[in-house]
Amino acid sequence: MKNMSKQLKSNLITYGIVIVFYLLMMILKGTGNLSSLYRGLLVPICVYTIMAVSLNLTVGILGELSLGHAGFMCVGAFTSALFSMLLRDSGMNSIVRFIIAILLGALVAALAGVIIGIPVLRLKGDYLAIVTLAFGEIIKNVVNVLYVGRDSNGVHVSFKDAASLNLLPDGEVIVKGPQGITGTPNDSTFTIGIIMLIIVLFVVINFVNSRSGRAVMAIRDNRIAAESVGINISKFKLMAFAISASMAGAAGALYAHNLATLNALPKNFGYNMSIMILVYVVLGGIGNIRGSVIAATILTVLPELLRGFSDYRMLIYSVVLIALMLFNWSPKILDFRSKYSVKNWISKKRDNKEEV
Amino acid sequence: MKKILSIVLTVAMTAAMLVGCGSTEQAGSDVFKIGGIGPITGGAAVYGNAVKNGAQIAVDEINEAGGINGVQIEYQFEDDEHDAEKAVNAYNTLSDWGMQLLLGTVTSAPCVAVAEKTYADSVYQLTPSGSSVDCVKNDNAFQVCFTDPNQGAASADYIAQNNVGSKIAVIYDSSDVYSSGIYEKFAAEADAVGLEIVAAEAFTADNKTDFTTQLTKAKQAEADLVFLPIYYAEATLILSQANTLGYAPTFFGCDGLDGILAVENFDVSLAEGVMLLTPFAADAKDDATVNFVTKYEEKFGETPNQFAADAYDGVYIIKAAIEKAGVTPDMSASEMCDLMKKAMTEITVDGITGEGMTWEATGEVNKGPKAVVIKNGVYTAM
Amino acid sequence: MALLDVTGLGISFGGLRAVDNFDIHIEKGSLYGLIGPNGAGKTTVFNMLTGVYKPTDGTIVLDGENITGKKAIQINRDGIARTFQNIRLFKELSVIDNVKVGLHNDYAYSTLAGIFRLPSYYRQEKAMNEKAMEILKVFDLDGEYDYLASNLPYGKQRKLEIARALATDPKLLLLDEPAAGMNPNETKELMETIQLIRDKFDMTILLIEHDMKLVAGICEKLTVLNFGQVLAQGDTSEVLKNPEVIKAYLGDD
Amino acid sequence: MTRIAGREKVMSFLNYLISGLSLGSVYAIIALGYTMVYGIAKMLNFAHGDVIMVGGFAVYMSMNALGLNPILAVIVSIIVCTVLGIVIEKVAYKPLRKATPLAVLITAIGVSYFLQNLALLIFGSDAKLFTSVVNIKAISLANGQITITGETIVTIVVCIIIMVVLSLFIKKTKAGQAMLAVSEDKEAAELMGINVNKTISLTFAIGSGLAGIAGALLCSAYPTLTPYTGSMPGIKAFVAAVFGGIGSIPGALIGGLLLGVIENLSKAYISSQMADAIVFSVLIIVLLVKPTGLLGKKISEKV
Repeated sequence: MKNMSKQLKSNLITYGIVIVFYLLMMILKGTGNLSSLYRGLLVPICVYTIMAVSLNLTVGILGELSLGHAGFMCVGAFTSALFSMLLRDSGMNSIVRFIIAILLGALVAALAGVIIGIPVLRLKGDYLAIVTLAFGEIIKNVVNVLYVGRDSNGVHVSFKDAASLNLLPDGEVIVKGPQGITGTPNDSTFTIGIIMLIIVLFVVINFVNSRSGRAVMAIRDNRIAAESVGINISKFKLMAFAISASMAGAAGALYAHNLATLNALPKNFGYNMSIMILVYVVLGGIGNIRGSVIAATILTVLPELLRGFSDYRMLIYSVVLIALMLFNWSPKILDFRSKYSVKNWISKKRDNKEEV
Repeated sequence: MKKILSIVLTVAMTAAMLVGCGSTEQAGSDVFKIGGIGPITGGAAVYGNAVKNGAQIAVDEINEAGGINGVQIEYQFEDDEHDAEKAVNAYNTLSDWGMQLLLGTVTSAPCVAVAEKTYADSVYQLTPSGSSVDCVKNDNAFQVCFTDPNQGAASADYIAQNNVGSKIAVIYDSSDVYSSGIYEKFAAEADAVGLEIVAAEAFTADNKTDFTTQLTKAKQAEADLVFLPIYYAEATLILSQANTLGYAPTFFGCDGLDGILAVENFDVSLAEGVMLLTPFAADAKDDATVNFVTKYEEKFGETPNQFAADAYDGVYIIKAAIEKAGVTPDMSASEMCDLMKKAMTEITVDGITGEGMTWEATGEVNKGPKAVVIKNGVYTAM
Repeated sequence: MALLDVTGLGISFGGLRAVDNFDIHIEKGSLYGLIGPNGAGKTTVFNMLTGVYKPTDGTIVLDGENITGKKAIQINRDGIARTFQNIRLFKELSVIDNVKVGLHNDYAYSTLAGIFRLPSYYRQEKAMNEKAMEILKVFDLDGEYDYLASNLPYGKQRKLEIARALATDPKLLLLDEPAAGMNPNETKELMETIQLIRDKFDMTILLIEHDMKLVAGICEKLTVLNFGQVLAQGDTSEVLKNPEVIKAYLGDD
Repeated sequence: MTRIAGREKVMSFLNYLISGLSLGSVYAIIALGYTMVYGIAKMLNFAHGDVIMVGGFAVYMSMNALGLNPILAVIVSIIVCTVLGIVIEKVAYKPLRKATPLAVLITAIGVSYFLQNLALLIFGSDAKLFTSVVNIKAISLANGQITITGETIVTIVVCIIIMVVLSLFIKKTKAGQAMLAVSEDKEAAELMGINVNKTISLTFAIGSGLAGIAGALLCSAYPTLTPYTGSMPGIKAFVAAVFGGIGSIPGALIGGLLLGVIENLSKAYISSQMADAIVFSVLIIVLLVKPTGLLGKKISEKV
């Protein structure tokens, strides 16, 4: 059918963009034409595009505003990093270990998504948003008082301080409360990141174009009507929420294995980060998966490009943000754009010709 | 929108490539390129700015005096927003610029992330204020400040030896690496030297305006000394809230408290009797400190704190190590690193944050903390 | 036995008795009308029948099974589908997808099969598409299958809603004011479609309607509701002659 | 012995309670502004906390640079914040009136970053110590075992005054009635001849003026001032507003006070490290039991 092929084409373009981007970067890297800054940004780009795509599942497809997405990233990051630290000296192949770590991070984040989703998804609109924000902050707070250590007797956990782990002298504290985890193996690579991004895109795009995805979008568009045609609201809401959380968890694993330190700070796992991801989603277009990928990439790179402005950097960034929103949504500017856009101009010419 | 985004993206990528092309050649420089990293925006901006400015003064002084072995210093500072990922980005930006030596990073968590990179690239790193032990885990990294455990232990020892207090309460920032790091070591050492901790109360970065509850608990526990391993901004609130509560124990702090007297409008009488272990005192009357403080105030309009002083010393430490190692600017960063590593353990530097500073191969500094007490609104040595 | 047996149905909101002692018996295959002035409680009856509201009293028996107080999803699975007075389409979905959501429970494959595109996905999606197009054809919507639902003209949106309800393969179809907002031509066309559905799918239909021409034209039986209570019940022609019904309608206007 | 210990426990409990109330009163006064803007414009104004920070700096500058007395300084702060609010609304929010609420949310975040970074450039990052605008002495009770600061008293009194005035304003004046109508149903209000745009702008002006007062009182109670001073109290106050039922003016007061008390009591009796987690958990539990907050209106969807 026609709409199928149109959809297929659009999806292929999305995958194509990612693959071309990957090849381009690999060629530039291979020929030594990519600066250290951009080499360093490759993995973060993967992290934030995955975050944006996964949040788009909640915000765009499920239609619920979540301000706690970074919380799931935090869960995934700490779970996977803890796993890698525990098995660091086990002699396991590092790629195998990393894959298991990612899966584990995704799984635990999905569990967190289910636990949080069951109560939260009963609420609506802004109330749901504030509760997800609250959950994100709770996760961050709890991680900040979490101490995990290991000695010959096994693994010890405490929510007070390192001393109450009662480790034997041979023990080692792995998660040190606010000091977090240091020395996580640096397993994240651009290739793994891109593979993860493609898998995430594959899962989201296929989910959306399947029976379950339709059910989720039906709930978004009209809950009561969806119920009236026999769709289990809570089941599908929870499913979308958990899938979204699990992908954030996987992104968290990628994040954690890219840096030697992992701390739960307001900057990286607080509501600020959740909102930042939301900015990617809104700028890329709510429900538009490809848009999320592009917007996340640009907005990850943009603050670095602005480094030349030194002290004015973040000020300019905020102005750009406001300007982009106005550019996209203000009726006056939309008017102006439609009047003077190139596309319009061309089509007008064509129209004129047809008239003749 | 998508179109516009794509265009922006293309432009960005082109810019990336251009940047890439320009930066591949590193060797053959005729100046020493020193990079700095720290937060100059965001909640921790005060520390990053202090380091940025403090180092700038030292760089200007050295350049005016003819440079190091006749070679000028070029100094560039990048923002990390107190975030590990941004710090790595900042480091990479500096690498592209051709940085040979790194003075940074300012805060501990980002410092550990960057230390991993400098180790991999074999770049010499001196952190002015990253005080966690993990910052100097690798052999290419050194510290100007004390490590956290060092401060915690020194504080407990000092309190026990001088009988400053017996029943001790601690108020610390459990969401901060520096603060919780000192607290943990302090608690362990206090146990060893027979001090009794009657209350250990935490606060977090999200929750640092109201301390009356923590103070009331300390008061209830009849603590006669409150240990504050925190920064001065929160300490001013604690002191004034304690005053309102009518609670007057001895307050004892670490280098983070330094700067408290410089806070505009602060009623310094509240800080009367506060003791702190700090290697730097802005009111010290020795020539070096007076010179530094005057220049800093002239140039930036505020009194320098501990961080600025550490950074100032940091530049001179780098200078001393360069001179000792015989490093020349045409070397590559990793050649410099090897020579600097060796030189660091051999030099002795007199700075404004300590006299006769020497370094272990582990990267930790040896210098004696000075205990000072605030009397009549000024630091007085004890 | 009738397909739908409702006895003594009632509901209160706070102190207000919205519907009281409502009885209705609908034979299989019939076209039944529920009429009454505004605010008489017609939509409330629909909401109780479809599980949106839980009735305070009475029983609802569908095809011999007691469905009183069940949840909306369950009632739909048991065989009642409906449309809404204020159209409730899945606006951001295409026309065909709206119908396919209606087919959700009859053409099941797992979420994993959908994500990993297992053979069951292709098999079921193909069958779903065929079935959906078949239904759309009945409503003459097959030409617009890939339009966004919100881009359809008003009359077609109403039809699509019926198509979606029909897709759940119900035993009983409830239509809430299907002709509201339609012009006489559209209404006439709609009447034909409703009759066609009844005949083609052997469907039992209960509809709420204000348009008396439509009601008189296609309904075999009527129940008139006034102030939450049954005013009259029986064959259409007789009920419409009932003086009390006429009075209630005139009084309302 | 036990009686003395018991009395001490009561005293310390009272002290915790009072410090909770004083913290809560600050949350309440910020929450009033939040709830007002949300209730009428239906918009989460994430920049509200930063307008409060600007208010703080306005007071600080008027008192220290211009040497104004505290009352005048507060008036300056109200004026500065009101003007700022109007400008922000006109430039950043008004063009987006018809856009998706998410677009406005993101713009508000942009404005928040903008104000923070602008303040950072102007005032620098070091903490300024704020001179209190309150000159009332602390009250001490029970032989000095309990103290209530002047700031607490003033903040609570100001809160109540604002609450009463706002309620009267909405009930009694034409503009207030228009606000009410807009909050119920924008389209219907428009049909009734109410200028919705103007009403929303007025709401912003009033909300921002309140932020000016809140800034002065926040910084008097907790006297450090940085470009980031407003953001966390802003979020907490937002939580307080939701807690009390967002859109409800008395709800903001109750929500704020309760939030402060819960925060301090959990610091005192459960864990000072986990206080935030506990506060947020209580919020979640309240919302699960009463999905629109303590005093929020029940919304039901018509089928």
